[in-house]
Amino acid sequence: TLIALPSQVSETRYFVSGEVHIEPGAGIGAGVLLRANPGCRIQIGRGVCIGMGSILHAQGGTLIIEAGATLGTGVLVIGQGTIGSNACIGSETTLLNCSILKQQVIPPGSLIGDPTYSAAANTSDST
Amino acid sequence: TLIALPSQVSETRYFVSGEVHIEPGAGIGAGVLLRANPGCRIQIGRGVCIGMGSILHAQGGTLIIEAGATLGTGVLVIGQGTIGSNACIGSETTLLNCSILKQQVIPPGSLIGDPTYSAAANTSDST
Amino acid sequence: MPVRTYAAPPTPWSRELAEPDIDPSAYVHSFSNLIGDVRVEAQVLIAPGTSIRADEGSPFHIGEGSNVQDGVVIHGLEQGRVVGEDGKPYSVWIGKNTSIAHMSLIHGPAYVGNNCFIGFRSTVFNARVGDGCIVMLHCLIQDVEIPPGKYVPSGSIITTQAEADRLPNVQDSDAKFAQHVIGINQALREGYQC
Repeated sequence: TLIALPSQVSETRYFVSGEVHIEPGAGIGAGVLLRANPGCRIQIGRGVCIGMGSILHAQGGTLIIEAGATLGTGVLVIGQGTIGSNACIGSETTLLNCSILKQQVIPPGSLIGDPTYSAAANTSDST
Repeated sequence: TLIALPSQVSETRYFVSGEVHIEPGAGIGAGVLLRANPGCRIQIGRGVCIGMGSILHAQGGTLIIEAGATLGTGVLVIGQGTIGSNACIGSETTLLNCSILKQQVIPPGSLIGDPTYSAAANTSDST
Repeated sequence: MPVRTYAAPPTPWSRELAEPDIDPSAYVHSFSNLIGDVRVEAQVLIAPGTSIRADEGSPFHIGEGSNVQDGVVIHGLEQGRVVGEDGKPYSVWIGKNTSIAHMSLIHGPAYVGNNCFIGFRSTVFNARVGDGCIVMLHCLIQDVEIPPGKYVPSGSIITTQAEADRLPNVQDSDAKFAQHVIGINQALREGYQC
């Protein structure tokens, strides 16, 4: 027998602050924080999946997460930029004011978009 | 002001059949099907996030999704195996009787665990 | 008895749809969506999470002993028909003892013969797959006719007849994998019915 359950496990909560648009069918993990500064915006597309404990903080513009993108656990996205459709961002990654191409895969623990951080250390294993 | 929302937006439901254990804080997307054959089991860990339309079908053993793993939209996991904690599985990927390491990132649209499938075509971009 | 839902939104072409015609020995899971003129023969298994909608192209035929697994979508264009084994036009014809595996898409006009295996997440659209073919995983079969007994490796994109004609024949070892999946599902059907 098959049981239908509401897709709202009661303990699973995330938090939203400011102008945040979430399209239907997005899956937002427990403890996720979506925060848009005044005048900024966060746009979460269809079928996006955001792992638990991730933080998206729009600063200085719009953060767009396109349809089907998957963000692992504990991802930090700060500033403005676009994560392309079906991209896959490994857990514990930090994205700072940057964009990620469609279908792109970012290894776990990456630091991307920090101008002070060595690109060599970062991109060597980033696809 | 911060608003707390239950994970997984709107009208959504997912479906469970057979022996399926889901730990608190997991977010299961709309239309997800979690199905364990008789004698098999599915174990979903804490804070796991599973994108909409994904299908997990345990056959011949146990499927374990460890804590914090994130599965994108439309992922198919079939057979037995373990998806390690904080792994990130890109959308529309198929995993067949295989295990995924902790923290590992699998590109969207991958096919993994098919013994007849060319490893070269597959793994070149799968780490 | 399984419950069938008719959840498609009313559209100009769906108001007077025929009811599915399901053999009493077939097993149609309650969490599947069958609408329109779908003919389901004896001993067929329709798994949960399937969507079989004969609301544009129709009719569909699913032959004796075949199974349609979780998350499969069967649909058809309004235009275009294939000729079934009975000589009549169909939007989608699926023969006997054929297995349509998880998440595949059979989009009419489409013909899939007897004793075929269509692997996980593969697509058959505007095509004809002959008897005894094995289409592995993540394939696209479009605008071609695949002769009987051919093997389509995982990840293949077969969209020209020249490619279809070059396909190898099914070997015993190829059949093993497909058999394994089919075997599982026969056990499953027994599970469902208890």
